[in-house]
Amino acid sequence: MLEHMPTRSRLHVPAPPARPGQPPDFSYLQLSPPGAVARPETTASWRDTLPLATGLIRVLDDAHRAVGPWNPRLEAADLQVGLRHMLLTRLFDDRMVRSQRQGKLSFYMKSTGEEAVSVAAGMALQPGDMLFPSYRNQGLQVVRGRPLVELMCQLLSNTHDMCKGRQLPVMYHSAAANLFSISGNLATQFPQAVGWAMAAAIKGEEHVAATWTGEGSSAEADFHHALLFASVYRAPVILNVVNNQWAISTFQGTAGGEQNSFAARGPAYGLPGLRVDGNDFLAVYAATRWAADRARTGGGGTLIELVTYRAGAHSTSDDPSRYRPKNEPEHWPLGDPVERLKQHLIALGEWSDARHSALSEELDAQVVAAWQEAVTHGTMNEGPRLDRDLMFDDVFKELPEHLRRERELLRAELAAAG
Amino acid sequence: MLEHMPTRSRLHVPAPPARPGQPPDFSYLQLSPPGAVARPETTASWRDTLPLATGLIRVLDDAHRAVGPWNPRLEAADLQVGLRHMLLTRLFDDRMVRSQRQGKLSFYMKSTGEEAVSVAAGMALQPGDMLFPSYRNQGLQVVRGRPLVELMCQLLSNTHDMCKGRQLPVMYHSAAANLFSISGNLATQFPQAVGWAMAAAIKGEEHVAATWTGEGSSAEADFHHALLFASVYRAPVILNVVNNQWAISTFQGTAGGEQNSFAARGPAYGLPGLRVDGNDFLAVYAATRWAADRARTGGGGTLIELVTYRAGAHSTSDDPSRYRPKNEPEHWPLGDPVERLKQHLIALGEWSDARHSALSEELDAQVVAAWQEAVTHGTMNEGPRLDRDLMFDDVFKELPEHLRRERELLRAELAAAG
Amino acid sequence: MAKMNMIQALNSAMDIAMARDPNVVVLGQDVGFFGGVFRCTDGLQRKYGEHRVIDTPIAEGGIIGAAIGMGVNGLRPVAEVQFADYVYPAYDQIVSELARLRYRSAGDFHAPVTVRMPCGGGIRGGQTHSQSPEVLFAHVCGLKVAMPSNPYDAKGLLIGAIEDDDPVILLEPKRLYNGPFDGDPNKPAVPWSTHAKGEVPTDHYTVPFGRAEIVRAGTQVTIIAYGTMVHVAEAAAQALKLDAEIIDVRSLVPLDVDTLCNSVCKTGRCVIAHEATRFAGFGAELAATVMEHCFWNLEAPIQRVAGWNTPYPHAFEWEYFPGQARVALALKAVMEPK
Amino acid sequence: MAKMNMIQALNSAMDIAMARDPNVVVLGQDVGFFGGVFRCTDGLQRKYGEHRVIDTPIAEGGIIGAAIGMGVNGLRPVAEVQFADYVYPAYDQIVSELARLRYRSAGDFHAPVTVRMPCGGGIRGGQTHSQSPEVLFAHVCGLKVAMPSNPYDAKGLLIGAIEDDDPVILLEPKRLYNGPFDGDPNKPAVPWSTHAKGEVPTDHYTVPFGRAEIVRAGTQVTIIAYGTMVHVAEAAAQALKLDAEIIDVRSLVPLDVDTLCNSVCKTGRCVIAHEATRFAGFGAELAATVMEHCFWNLEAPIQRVAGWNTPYPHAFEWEYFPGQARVALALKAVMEPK
Ligand SMILES: Cc1ncc(C[n+]2csc(CCOP(=O)(O)OP(=O)(O)O)c2C)c(N)n1
Ligand SMILES: Cc1ncc(C[n+]2csc(CCOP(=O)(O)OP(=O)(O)O)c2C)c(N)n1
Ligand SMILES: [Mg+2]
Ligand SMILES: [Mg+2]
Repeated sequence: MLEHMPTRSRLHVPAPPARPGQPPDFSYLQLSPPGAVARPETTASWRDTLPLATGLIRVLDDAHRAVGPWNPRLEAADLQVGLRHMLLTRLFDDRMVRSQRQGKLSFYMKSTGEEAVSVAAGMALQPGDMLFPSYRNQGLQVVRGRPLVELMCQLLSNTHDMCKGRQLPVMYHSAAANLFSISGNLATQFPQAVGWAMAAAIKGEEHVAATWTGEGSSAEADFHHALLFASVYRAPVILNVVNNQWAISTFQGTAGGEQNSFAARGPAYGLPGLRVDGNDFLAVYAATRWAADRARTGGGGTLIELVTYRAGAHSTSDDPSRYRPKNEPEHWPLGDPVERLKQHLIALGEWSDARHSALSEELDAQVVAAWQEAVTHGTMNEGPRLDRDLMFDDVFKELPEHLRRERELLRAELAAAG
Repeated sequence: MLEHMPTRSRLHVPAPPARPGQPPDFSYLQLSPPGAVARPETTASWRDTLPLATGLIRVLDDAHRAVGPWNPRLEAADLQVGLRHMLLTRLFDDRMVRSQRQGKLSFYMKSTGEEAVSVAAGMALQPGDMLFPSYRNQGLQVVRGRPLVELMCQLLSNTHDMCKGRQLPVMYHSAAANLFSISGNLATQFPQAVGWAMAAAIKGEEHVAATWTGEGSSAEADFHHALLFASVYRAPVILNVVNNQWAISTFQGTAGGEQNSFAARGPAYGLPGLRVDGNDFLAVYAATRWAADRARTGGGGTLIELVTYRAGAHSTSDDPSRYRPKNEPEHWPLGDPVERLKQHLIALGEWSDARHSALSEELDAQVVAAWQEAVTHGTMNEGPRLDRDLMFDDVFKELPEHLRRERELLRAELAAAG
Repeated sequence: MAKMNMIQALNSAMDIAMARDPNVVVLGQDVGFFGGVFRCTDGLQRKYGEHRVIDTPIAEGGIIGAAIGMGVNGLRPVAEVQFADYVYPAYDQIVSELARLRYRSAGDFHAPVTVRMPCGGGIRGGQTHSQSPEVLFAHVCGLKVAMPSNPYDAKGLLIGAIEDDDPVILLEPKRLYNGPFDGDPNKPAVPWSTHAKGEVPTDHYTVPFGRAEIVRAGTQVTIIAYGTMVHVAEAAAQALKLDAEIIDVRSLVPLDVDTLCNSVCKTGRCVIAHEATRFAGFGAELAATVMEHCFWNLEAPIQRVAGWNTPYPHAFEWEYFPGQARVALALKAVMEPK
Repeated sequence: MAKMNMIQALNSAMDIAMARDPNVVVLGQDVGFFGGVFRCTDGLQRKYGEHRVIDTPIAEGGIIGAAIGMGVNGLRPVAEVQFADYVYPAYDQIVSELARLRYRSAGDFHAPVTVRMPCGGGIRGGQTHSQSPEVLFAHVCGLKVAMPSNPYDAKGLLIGAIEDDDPVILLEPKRLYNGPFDGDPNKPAVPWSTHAKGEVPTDHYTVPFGRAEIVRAGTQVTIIAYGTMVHVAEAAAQALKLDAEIIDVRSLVPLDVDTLCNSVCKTGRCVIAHEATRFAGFGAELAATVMEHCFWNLEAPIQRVAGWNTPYPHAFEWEYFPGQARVALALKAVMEPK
């Protein structure tokens, strides 16, 4: 494949099934038929959950019906809410990428194709549960009702930015909505979520913590620490690995997915590991709910692998056509989460193409309106700017003398520069 | 058990089965009958090794016979060599602890009760295989024929110390004998061993790397990194976790051993995980050999958990009677490795109590003689001392200007102090 | 008031903090049933339960990661790292997370975590039980960093740290755990009970961050030191019969620049002493700051006394340690420059 | 000779080292098929195979741990950390292992690992894509540390690093990858092809460690800088029409004390500039050293110019960055002290 030098090397180097110019190939993916995987009681021993770590929990079948023991039997109204959240997430993402292209944002990362991972999980949890997202969980922000304007102001680092201009775009947070601050450092939130859950247990509170990371990031030490501490202290935590097959240019095989599933790491530590169709809204909802119920009733943590696909670029700095076939997304065997939930609702007689178009238009208008409002609070290059003095706040709770002095120096410097 | 404040806490806190004053209890330990566990081919898929991760590979039965498929069928002469190495290790340890008590050494750590872990593994490997030991693998030094005097000079940080006085006692190394330098930082050698093995594979060499760490240390990030890299690149490496039930005062349950075996971490990454009776010389030998053969023939890495018991104190700074029943060692169900191999040889008609006593005396005399020689090269407080200038060497390959200057300053300082 | 060594003082600090606030929890390796390898947490688990004094796996990164999450959920975790030499596996969680959480979330989240760790040499610990990594924390904005030189300060700083809403790194010079140490390993050990700072209130009090202490007033030269080196400096100055002003920095971040610089501007001479490796050590910051503020008053170049730029070797502990002789040479150099 | 930007120069260095020595291997996240997120390893895997240019899991600690083992087994690994901000998970393996292996084994083992990492701000990377952690390595004995300011030095230092038997940390100011940058983000970008140091030999050469470069000779004041700040310093001095001597430190460890101090002793005035956070930054070591050696020649206190003691905020990148205005104020302060 590569025109490289002759080698005596016996090193095994995982390779993706297809590189640019080659036909996409997802035959490596182990799929279970919809409805085929058993659903143990939430009180079951982790030993009785072993098949779930390599099977694939699926609810929606090819005819768009909900089948099997994991069917969460949601009301149509709830499904419609889920669809709305996912669609809003997608439209928001699309608009923001366009804004970045137009030079209005320094950077953006979208979650296209992975909306169910966040939205279904978010809906399966309770408001008091604490979420520790990664940068690709905007659906959680949407589910928790964060106003789009607020999210956009963060993206713009403008005068209404919740981060006061300190973070890269997409690194949202909301203390009120129990959405933890997103870190640029991969996987660090994993043991933090476990610690939060340990504290909930220590205080005798019944909230659970949930956290998400990419399959690539699961290679970091923090992933191991989180599984270990969750197991040792039976912390009420849900540890989600979003296996979207890619980590920038690197295939999931390089992250350790070649030999076994990521979910299988759970049982190794005595935690249930659930491997879930991440593009199946109902499956994600059901699995999250199972893990949350288990945690809330003292059963401890669960590892969930969400099998999905990063349909877009890693970020606005990335061009995936350099490292994977251009048409790979079209061959992803588990479809599109929005489309699948839409078809399910149509099959239930609770939705239609017309309603979908109307909703789409409504939501897109909402996004556009929010953007128009957000930019009035400033953009990268225009309009009001955050007060520069803010730069020195929040390093410590109270401004120490040395930062007070630096604040003065900066004022002097700006004055001198004119 | 503890007279602590009332708590609403739901946190699960692992506790050892017995604390001082309570009756020892090893009922938590999952044991398989000797010979009961199947032995797959070394070319088997890791999937076909799953039962080995929770069963216990044992060869010696209660009647001291070697039974079952893991019997390595060693010659009596080899068994006698193994017995000699184990006995020498034990006598060496005992003498060194006494020397520490007499103030001749600053510190010591013995391996009593765990001699088979090192000696049998060391014998199952080839001289070209690179060993990355922990501080409790003195048996490896013995197997590889490191002269006792040399080891003692390290313990004494004297003029013949291979470490030139830089390391705490027991942190030996030998480039010639392929024994890697021992680190005071736990588990760091684990990914290093994998990297060494990757390099062997890259260069097309057939040597394997082997490394050891305690079950407590397996909590460190490096353990996870090692398993992951070993799996991804199918590195020819043997990763050993010595589960001696204790990490200083901390029980193996706190390290994650309560819910599942340590060996079970292997299959999670797609590596065979073998759980082995670490006090059964034959079982350790056979398991190591299996893993080495597998690695040498391109099968990649193996995780081996050696189930054993730390019969002594953690180190000369430790007093285990503060945290575990004084008589716990006597209740350890898997016996003593030296005694068991001795009885096996006697059962084979290849050994006797008399020969054992004679060997003991011979080896002890050897230790005493070595000590007498070692101290002539200096002790902590007496005799010749290493040249102080050595302190500045080997920070870099060549002495840089700033260290040359510091060497002068130290000379001046010592001169001034008289 | 009671006689306490530094271990007892630290223990008392945690005891008082735990009694006053049910959200204070202690976690670390061997801290629970056993009471810590240096016995700083002795008795706390028996008193407050195994849910508030938690034995952890040997994973410093996991300990700090979990402590951050606990802090976010309203607890005040006090994490022990068994030796400062073993803090590096937790360095990412400390630098990238603990130190930055408040800033990156614009004050909406914070984790009031205290990280305790024994540091420094002098107990024959060799290269991995003797390090003084304070500058590796001092450079990272968002952390408060302190190193006490005596039981009184140790207790007051630790209570203050636990009650502080900012993260604090507390480095405890283990050679001082049982008594003051003037750098001479051949003298018989002196217990804290013979020292004024071994007299410690049994109740609650705090030693404020950001305030250095003038341990001894003087006119001829200022010695700026912290941890073990405070005692070594005192002995060295005394041996030379110098009327030295000796300042114990105590709080490295925030730094009490005024106390330091007022003294040097007054004496015109300055020696800075720490046990850590010299190159790019905290002494460099002290020297640069003092030089900037006191330039016109300085009568000699500022001298730094420190560990050599090598690891701390087992066999050469006392050749590495910046003892009285090294301090004396520096004092002579500033008293009679060139 | 060829025109190269810094990316091409680094790429050429690795290409040459790999061609000359089959034991040189490159590893890191996205370095293989993709050629690195900054494209520094572009084409190397195609040329040398996936067994020598290795895509790794996202585990900086694992990467360096494995690289050490490879180094012990005779390879010369060049590890890329995708951003310097993400090196902390590997900090333990670097500090406790890579830096100390030769010392603790008395020279019997060593690992000739080179760790490359893009550092610094100026590309709108926010607080986790802009850090300059050089002092966190400079303080650790056993590591060589360098930061180039131009393509010529980048290539020469990297080849030297790979061939060096000591471990080397190479920090690459990413703002300089495509062109020199004088600190003014509003000016049109300038490519390296317009700069003398963008003229790079296509063949093998090395830039020695331990040697600073006098970028511009001058008499009135010495500016000591490295990385991006070399260019900012030049522009600031020029704007003020000062006859400044500008020194590019290049090699932080070992440090070329003589070149630095000879210059300051000559000019009597010194400004030190780096992008990293000021407190306990590498500038403190430079200031302390220069002060010690040049005390009697100094006509004004040494000024440090640096990033503020805050993280690097996304919205205030240019207020954080120590640009020409900040350098100018420092220059004025040393030229007209008090
Ligand atoms: C500690 C750390 N190392 C490297 C990076 C750079 N980086 C950012 S995203 C990314 C890929 C992550 O992939 P994955 O975890 O699979 O998440 P995905 O992007 O697919 O959602 C990398 C390497 C980082 N941010 N932090
Ligand atoms: C990174 C690190 N953390 C902590 C320590 C202190 N320490 C030394 S040995 C030890 C216990 C190790 O237990 P285990 O891994 O089970 O090995 P054993 O002593 O039982 O052989 C601890 C905590 C250390 N040396 N390194
Ligand atoms: Mg991914
Ligand atoms: Mg153990």
